[in-house]
Amino acid sequence: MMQTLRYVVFRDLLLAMRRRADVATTLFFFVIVASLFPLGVGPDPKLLRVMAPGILWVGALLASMLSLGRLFAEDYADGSLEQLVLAPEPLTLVVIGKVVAHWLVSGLPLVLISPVIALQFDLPREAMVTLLLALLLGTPLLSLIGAIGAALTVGVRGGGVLISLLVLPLYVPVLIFGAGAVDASAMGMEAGGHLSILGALLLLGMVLAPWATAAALRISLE
Amino acid sequence: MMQTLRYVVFRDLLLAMRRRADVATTLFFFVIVASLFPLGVGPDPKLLRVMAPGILWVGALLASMLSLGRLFAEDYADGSLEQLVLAPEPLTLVVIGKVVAHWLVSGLPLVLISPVIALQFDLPREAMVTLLLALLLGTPLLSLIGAIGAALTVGVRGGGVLISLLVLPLYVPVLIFGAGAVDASAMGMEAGGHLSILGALLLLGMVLAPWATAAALRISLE
Amino acid sequence: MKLNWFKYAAPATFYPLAGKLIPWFALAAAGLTVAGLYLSFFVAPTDFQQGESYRIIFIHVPAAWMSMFIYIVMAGWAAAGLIFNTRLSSMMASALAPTGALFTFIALWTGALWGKPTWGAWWVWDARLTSELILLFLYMGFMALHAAIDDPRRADRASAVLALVGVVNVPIIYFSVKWWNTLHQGASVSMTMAPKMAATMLLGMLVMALACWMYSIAAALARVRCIILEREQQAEWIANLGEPA
Amino acid sequence: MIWKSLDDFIAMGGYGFYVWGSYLVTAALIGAEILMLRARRRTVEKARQVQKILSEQTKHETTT
Amino acid sequence: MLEVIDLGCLRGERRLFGGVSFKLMPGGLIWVQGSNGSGKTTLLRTLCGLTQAMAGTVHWRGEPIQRLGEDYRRELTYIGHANGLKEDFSALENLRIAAQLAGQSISREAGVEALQGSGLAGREHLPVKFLSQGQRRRVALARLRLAHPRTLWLLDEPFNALDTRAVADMQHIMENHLAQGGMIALTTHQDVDIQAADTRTLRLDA
Amino acid sequence: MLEVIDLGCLRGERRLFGGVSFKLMPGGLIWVQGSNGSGKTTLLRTLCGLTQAMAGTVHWRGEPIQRLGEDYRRELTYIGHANGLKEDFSALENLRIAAQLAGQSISREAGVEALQGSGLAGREHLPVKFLSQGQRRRVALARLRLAHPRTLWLLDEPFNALDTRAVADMQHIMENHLAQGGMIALTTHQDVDIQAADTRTLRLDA
Ligand code: HEM
Ligand SMILES: Nc1ncnc2c1ncn2[C@@H]1O[C@H](COP(=O)(O)OP(=O)(O)OP(=O)(O)O)[C@@H](O)[C@H]1O
Ligand SMILES: Nc1ncnc2c1ncn2[C@@H]1O[C@H](COP(=O)(O)OP(=O)(O)OP(=O)(O)O)[C@@H](O)[C@H]1O
Ligand SMILES: [Mg+2]
Ligand SMILES: [Mg+2]
Repeated sequence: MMQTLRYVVFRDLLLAMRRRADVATTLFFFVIVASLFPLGVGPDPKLLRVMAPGILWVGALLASMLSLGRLFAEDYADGSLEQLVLAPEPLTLVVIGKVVAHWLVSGLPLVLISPVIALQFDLPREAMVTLLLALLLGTPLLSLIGAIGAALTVGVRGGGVLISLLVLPLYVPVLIFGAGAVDASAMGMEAGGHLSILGALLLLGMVLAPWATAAALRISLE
Repeated sequence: MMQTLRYVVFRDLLLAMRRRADVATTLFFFVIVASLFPLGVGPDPKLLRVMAPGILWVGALLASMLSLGRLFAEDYADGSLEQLVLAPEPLTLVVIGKVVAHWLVSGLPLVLISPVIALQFDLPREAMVTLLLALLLGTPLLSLIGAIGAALTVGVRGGGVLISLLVLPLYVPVLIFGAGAVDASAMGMEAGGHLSILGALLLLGMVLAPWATAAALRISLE
Repeated sequence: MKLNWFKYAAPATFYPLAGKLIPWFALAAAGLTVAGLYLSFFVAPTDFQQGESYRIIFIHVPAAWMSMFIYIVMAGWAAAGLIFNTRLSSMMASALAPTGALFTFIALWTGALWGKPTWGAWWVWDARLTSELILLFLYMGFMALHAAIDDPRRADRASAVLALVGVVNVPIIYFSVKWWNTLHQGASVSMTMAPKMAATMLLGMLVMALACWMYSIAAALARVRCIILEREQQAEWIANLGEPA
Repeated sequence: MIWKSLDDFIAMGGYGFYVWGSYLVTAALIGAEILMLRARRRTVEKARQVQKILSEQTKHETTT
Repeated sequence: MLEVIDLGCLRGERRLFGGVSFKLMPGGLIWVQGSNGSGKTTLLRTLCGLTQAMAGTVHWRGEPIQRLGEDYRRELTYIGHANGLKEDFSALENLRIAAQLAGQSISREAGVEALQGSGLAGREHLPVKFLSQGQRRRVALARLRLAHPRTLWLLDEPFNALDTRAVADMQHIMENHLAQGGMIALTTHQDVDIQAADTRTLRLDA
Repeated sequence: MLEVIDLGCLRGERRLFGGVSFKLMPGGLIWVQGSNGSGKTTLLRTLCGLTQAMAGTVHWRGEPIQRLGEDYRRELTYIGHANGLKEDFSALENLRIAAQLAGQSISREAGVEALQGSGLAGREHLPVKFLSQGQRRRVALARLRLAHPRTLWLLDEPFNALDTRAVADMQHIMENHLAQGGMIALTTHQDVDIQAADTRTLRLDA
């Protein structure tokens, strides 16, 4: 069982390594989106500092969402999703493996680069730590939620855009508590409450999402 | 010649109609990005008014970029891009047709809905008119520039994310002049200068982009 | 089968030539760096406004210059490769990109380190800074696209199109960012230096810039030699090259 | 001489962190580039060597 | 052992097939025939549980396959119209990963051997995206050459895009499998003559 | 009229084929043969100008095809491995749009007729995503049934996934085309016997 999980994670990571550009690109996308906002809003540092948590979280949301296409759509198109479903292991396990790989490729790098971007926006040090923690709790949640959307839109042509419609509303709580935590911390307040809600959501997601994703996949493949 | 152009536009529009969800989704994405911000940043109306032009334009940029995948990637995957390239007409023409269709599906709706969102952010009336004009000039430019990126990444696996890396930096001038126009107008200044630069850029884009896109497509199909 | 061997001829003759040139450029780079560093740290006087922090200028400005020059040169090679279908030109373009990106990063890094003591912030959204950042994105896009396409010939031509589109855009981006920045109330600080730059400072900067030039040429030549070897493994002349040194 | 002592030189009038941070990172990056070029060169040479041996082998096989 | 009882399937408002019943015993081959669109692919997908049947049931060793779940999947290899290959992986990686996920982990050497047997010698390490249509099909089919094959093979147009030599090779492999007590359900429009203890044909559009 | 002179092609570091020369006159059929991966698809793509040759040239009516550009493409129909169908369009829409883009606009009735001739009666309005593999191939091939067909047909494995009746039908169509002075370059692994005034075969892996 654990072995299948390992194989799935390994497979998806290897795939990501083959297109090494991909990992870097998700990261760059995040950086670019974060840089676009100041270009749109203007260079006033005070204003930017206020907007920073929102910008960073929206960037993380979008980066995570953009890479959802890779989760099942390609496997569906080339027929390997069928083979995954036919693997002699519970589908939930396969799903967990894929979500873990997705997070490692498109979530973790964001967490790691976020301090640099926080510097660009001149966030105070405590806010930076909170940001790191919040992203660490929030990005896996994004991958989990995203997987449900990705599974539902498998095989639906033009699913790439449809996915955003399904997934973004579900992302909203993550955004609110994530940005809220950083915001609070930037204003010198306690961010623990927000963070523990994020943690609770993550637990909930870990229990429910793989199961929902597996069900969605079965339906999509019919 | 004109006929081929018409057929290409018709084809892509029909395709979009078949997945009516798609058009709605680009729109929705725009609306959601614009609404996420107040959630991430907090409800201070003054702050929101200052941020509004930037947010709206970044939203438009991202929405336009997200739908670039549809431009050539699917046609490549199912083999119809080959058939388009083999059509007995200049490829530039086909490209123009596809860009027009892309704009009609993913640019025009944004222009039309933007006043509603501007209302949400409490923009003054003149700024709203400027926003409409700026988007009317800017969104075709986004489609034109985006087409180059889409053509370059055709057939490149993981192209969905790569495209953003290629295209977003090139979008910067559109963003700056677009948001600048609205900003100026919101502060009661003349926005004509920005708008005429946008117009000039659009002309430049109309001349150069289809040609570059056609060249890129040929290279990608090799 | 008759192949168009003349297309391959250029790399074949260029390869040994580059090999001979590299040591000279490397030597020049090393010498000029020593001279430049001496000028920067031991000859140039302390700036009365910024104190010693201004000494970052001797690396910052040359790096910033290089980042822009290299992009233009790279696009030129790429264009030549696209138009004349010469393999060597495209190889030169892809050999220049990493060095260009490196200097862009150095300009950003040193600028950030300079900004902290002078402006009190690592980063401000100033026109120059922002356009330099976007230049880095353009380099990254070029390299990512090149890496993402497996067939080297196709990769060359696709990234050449991108480089050309970028070259049209770089001035537009530069001016748009500049205008964007001045229309707003503006950042609280601007990049004005001490009134008159001392002659020694200017000299130091120029020598360092020259050193960067030499280094870039040497690095690009060394890289292009690797690329030639990688891509033309099959060609007969490579087999006849003899033992590697 | 501008500098009174080595310590003074390293301190850079209180800006040591920034000045040396710039120069050392630059040096490190350029050094890294040089090393990466070396490594790339070495792998290419090795591949060439293998290729050569292989082609000589096949030549041998076809002649015998 | 595989028993299909009164299977029926609707698609859209169209009845594709109905009342399909057969039994497949060890060593048995069933050749599903029918013109294009008659429902062969749909039938095979139903047999492996990817598609739900509208009527009837599929039993494996006497139990409905839904109830068996993984235990059924552990005894089955399905190769569909799509090859299920990752374009960025080499042929060898594709084969090994497919085998691992199917619970049939194999060594590198075993993988190379299976690929060479499929006529892909020298291309084991080439990314699949560079392979020709027929070579891809061969990579997908190389799974059938592994040691300890699964009992039940469901093959949807396995000979598609293969050249004549490869077809003959595959035919041989199938015969071997059947001789060792395996079972095969097959669709193909090509005329092949596979020797089996118990061959039957099922025409869907009769 | 189609003259191929000393065509050669490299892929990666591998020489696929070289020194390929032949002439195709009106009424002529060339059957490109070769095992999987021998370069048949690559050759056909080179013939229609999608891939650049490494060596040699392709002439049409005495001029290199690069120079002719659109004038060459106006006389050619290429059907590749991929069907080039949009899954969301119905068979009829796909056929009509493909024809329009190829400059062969047809009426609705003509489209329906071509589809019915291909054995898709009753499925003209079904989105292609619901069609079976063979039915999709039939939709793609229905372009060859239109009135005023293009002179030169380049067909890459046209019989793939088709059932025997459909193969026979296609064969008939090709014979008609050749009898009327058309030209065909064809690859297929199946044994077919097309009657033509001037049939030749080209083996790539000889
Ligand atoms: C991350 C931050 C920075 C970046 C990306 C950056 C970028 C650049 C670029 C691109 C240039 C060349 C412009 C040209 O030649 O027209 C330049 C030149 C220069 N920079 Fe920076 N810079 C940064 C920070 C700073 C700081 C903090 C200072 C000083 C307080 C500074 C002082 C200068 C000076 C004096 C020049 C030379 C100007 C000239 O030659 O006209 N820079 N910088
Ligand atoms: N929604 C639908 N409405 C009507 N018919 C449908 C629908 N979905 C599928 N079909 C029909 O179901 C059939 C599916 O057939 P299937 O793919 O199983 O055929 P097949 O026997 O494998 O054919 P081939 O030999 O071409 O592979 C097709 O005839 C198709 O037209
Ligand atoms: N980058 C590459 N490196 C090495 N070999 C390559 C590369 N790209 C393609 N090839 C080889 O080129 C050939 C392409 O063959 P092509 O698709 O033309 O074959 P085909 O004759 O149509 O085969 P099939 O009958 O299977 O359709 C394959 O043998 C493939 O392995
Ligand atoms: Mg089928
Ligand atoms: Mg082929």
